[in-house]
Amino acid sequence: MDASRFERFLLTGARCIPDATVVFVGFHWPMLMARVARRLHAPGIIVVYENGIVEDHLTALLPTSPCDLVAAEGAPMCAGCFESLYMWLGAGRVEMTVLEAPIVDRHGNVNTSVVGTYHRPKVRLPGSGGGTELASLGRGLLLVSASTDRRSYPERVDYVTSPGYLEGADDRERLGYKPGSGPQILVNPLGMFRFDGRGEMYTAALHP
Amino acid sequence: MDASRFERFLLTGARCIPDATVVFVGFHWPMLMARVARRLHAPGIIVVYENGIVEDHLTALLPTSPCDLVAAEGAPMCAGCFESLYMWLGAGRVEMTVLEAPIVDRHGNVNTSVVGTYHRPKVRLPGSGGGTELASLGRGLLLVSASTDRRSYPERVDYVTSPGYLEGADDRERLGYKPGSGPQILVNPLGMFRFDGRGEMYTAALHP
Amino acid sequence: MNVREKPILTLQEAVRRFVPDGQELLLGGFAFSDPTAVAHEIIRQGRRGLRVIKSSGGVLVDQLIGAGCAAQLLSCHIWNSVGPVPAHCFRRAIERERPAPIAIEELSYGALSMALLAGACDFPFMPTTPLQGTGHFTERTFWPDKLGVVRSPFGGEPVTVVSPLKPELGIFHVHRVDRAGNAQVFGPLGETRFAMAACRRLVVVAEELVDADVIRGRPELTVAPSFLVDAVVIEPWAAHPSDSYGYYYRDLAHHALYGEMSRTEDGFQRYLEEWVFGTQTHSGFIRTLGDARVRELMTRKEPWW
Amino acid sequence: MNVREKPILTLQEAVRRFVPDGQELLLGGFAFSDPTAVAHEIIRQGRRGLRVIKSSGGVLVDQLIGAGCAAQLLSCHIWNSVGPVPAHCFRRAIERERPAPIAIEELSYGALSMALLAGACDFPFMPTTPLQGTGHFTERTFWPDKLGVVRSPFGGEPVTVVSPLKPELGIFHVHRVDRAGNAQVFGPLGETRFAMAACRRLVVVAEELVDADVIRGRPELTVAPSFLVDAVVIEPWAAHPSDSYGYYYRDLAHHALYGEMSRTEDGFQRYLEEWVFGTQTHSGFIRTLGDARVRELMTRKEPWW
Repeated sequence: MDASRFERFLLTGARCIPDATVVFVGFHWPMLMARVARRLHAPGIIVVYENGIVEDHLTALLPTSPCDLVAAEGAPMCAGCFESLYMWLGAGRVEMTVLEAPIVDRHGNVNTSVVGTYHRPKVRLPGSGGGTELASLGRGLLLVSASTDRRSYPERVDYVTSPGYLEGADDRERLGYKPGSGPQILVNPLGMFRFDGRGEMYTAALHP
Repeated sequence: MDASRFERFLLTGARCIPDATVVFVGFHWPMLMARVARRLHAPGIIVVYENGIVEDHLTALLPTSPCDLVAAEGAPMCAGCFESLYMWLGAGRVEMTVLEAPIVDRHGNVNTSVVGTYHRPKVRLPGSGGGTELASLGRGLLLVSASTDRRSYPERVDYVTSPGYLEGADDRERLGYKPGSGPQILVNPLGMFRFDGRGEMYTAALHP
Repeated sequence: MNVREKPILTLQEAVRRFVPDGQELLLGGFAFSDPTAVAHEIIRQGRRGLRVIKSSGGVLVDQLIGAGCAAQLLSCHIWNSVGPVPAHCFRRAIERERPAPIAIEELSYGALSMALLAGACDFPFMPTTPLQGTGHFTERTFWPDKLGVVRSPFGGEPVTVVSPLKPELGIFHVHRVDRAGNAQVFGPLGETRFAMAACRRLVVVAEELVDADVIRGRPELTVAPSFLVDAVVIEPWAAHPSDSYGYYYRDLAHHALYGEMSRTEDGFQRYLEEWVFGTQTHSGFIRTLGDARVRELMTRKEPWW
Repeated sequence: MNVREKPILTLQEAVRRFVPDGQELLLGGFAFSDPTAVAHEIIRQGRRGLRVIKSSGGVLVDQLIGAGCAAQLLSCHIWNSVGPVPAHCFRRAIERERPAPIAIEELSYGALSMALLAGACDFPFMPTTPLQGTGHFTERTFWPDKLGVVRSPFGGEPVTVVSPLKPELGIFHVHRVDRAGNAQVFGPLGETRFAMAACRRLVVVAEELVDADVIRGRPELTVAPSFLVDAVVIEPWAAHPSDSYGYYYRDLAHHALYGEMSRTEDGFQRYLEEWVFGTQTHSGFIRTLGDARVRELMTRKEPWW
């Protein structure tokens, strides 16, 4: 991928984060996007991480992951995952959620667990972490993928790690997922995608 | 009541607390008994209170209640009620529990709520606080009452605030109370009482 | 630093804006950090019909009831915190409907805490103490669905669960706060952390306003992050006569004084005249208490953090 | 002070006494405060058949798997913490059963945390993330009862609940501890508080042993009271290469080095020879790391609390 396309991807994701919102960001590109957003147009965002860190300012160093505790330096609050995942994310105190979706299907289901069969996969990936919670509970969910590889966008993921609309939009409510949760937008290096009433992804805008 | 009888009551209660145990004590006489025990024969007890205080030494002042925070001075831990009531008391980390029982029936049910009918009682009392949890979840439960008044020992309490064996020993297990919970001993100024297999109180020893 | 600052209100403004007649209101504290100054201001402003939630009622709830401000009470314990002295106004209201009847709903402390935890997390329920066979399980006044029983899918005995409780408004005493609303508490917490998170709107009444850097120096003490807090009041000694860990001791003499005066309706009115209406503001209350007494009650003679 | 002192063991003794072959073992930390030194000692002592529980597996679990110590793993995430580098040993074990097959059971981080909370409280279950429709709900290896669904007695949609998890043994990295075993942690906690309380036996591995008065000065930081702790190990830098808040930073270079060496089975063996067997003890490991690197990684050049 050429640098400018990647930069456009990062910037588009960052621009989806309005100033002064409470944002829950996952591992990898979401963290970087929140940092870019804070430096550009959204200095007042409050970023929360699954380990309980509340980050309300630009930290001196870029953390390599939410658990790289340079993210906690100067934090106004260090709590735990019960607060972050359930009291803040689950209870709707978080206004926006950003999750990486390296493999994602047309219903917005994200796979970060296995390619192939579960017990003897072709490729084993890291698993859920808090990603399942971000996708299950988070309001204003933005998915981001740096990939333009066709294999990153299968018709149906081999393993649902972080649920999108499962097999269709009705599934979430029926199974106890809350209204307002579920993916709203996917940003990748090609453009921006949204979800229709059946929970299926469509192209909303292509980068020029 | 004459002073020596009251002193005997306090001392008998205190002597029920072995050294080096973790003890959950409620409001009023139980706090005083734990303090007496610590000064006499049990300097190594660890006392926990419902608000999350862990007290492992003789505090400079006698606290007037568990929430009189002179109880917290020099505490090795200040946590919250989720820890104290459920992680320590409910999970059986507490070895002994001491609760005042100003009105108690033959099955060890304690009333600290109302005398008479609930909505228009003759006497309104403070209610449960954490007493219900001490009686419901606590292991090695010691009830203490400073009263020798017949009205303090009705056949059946008007309101079960802190459950003993309810209407008989089987009730507790059937309703989800854990094995090892339920009153073991009642101490009052007259003597010491235990509970038989049907959950009924009997006289185990009278003070001389 | 780019953080959103919160309105810093006087106690009068906070009560005027956030506590209209009929408001559902959880008052924080658990026989320590009881925001008594808030109750006094509610009484001064003559609020009626409040639906009060308070884990441990104490003197604060007794006064709201005696002054006729509360129509409804959800609690687990109402008593003068100091020893065997009853909460006289509470007793009069329940036993004799004086000055007015009050609807009461009760839970054990564990169950009330788990209801708040369920509310904080938006869980449909929380497991709690078994409670079947107790009066709190049977008696239901204005919250018929407070408790239920489910079978565990994993087997075993029946499981008592409590409904989520999400109070419309919470007002909590805290020790210190910054301009963004990050609020910190020292010492034991009772149910404070999740009770704050359960409230739909949240006002904190702090002993002191501190720089953000002071908060950042001890981030483990933050009990409510700025984004849960709607408004801030700075009101030293707001928890008197209950204790404020590391700031001041419980005022035993004042508890005894109040217990004695509130023994009769007339005596209670005299208490209100002298200590609530007559003092006009909480700083007036503290002036009436007197410098000598204030110095005696201070845990430390100067701030140490 | 009359408190019961806890045995203070060397890391070798602790592993010898508490971790026999086949032990069920929760290792604390969540990609920070990972007690990597414990994993190294387990590898040195050649343990087999361990049933490992770890919220975020990282380098620590990868090494236990690569060295053939673990037969079974319950986790929610296994990866080299630094960016896109995989946990190579974990992948080889799952994809190609090299060096040996391993049984894996997964939950989301929220569900694993709620399982530990249920275990800590002896609740029969905890509500959790809905999870139906996800692979963790469907795939069940050695914990068939990990998740279930109940109807709420208060109505609404089905509620997913998770079983209680009560690990037979927990070993946690903490920052400081006194002789009684009161253990304190600074900074974010993840699931630490209730994971410690869930374990039937608990060993804490602390950066430093401090006087009881130091603990008493900051009682809010205590994550496990003495009565939950069975033994204490004092082992500075026990969490390297993960970070230890306020003590040292994450060692990114070592993560990268390990990621590179563990790419092949031979490379992983060389890593073990050089960094685990060759160093003999954790202080040997730290000597191999070198003073210059240690000084770079220290958050502050001298203790500040």
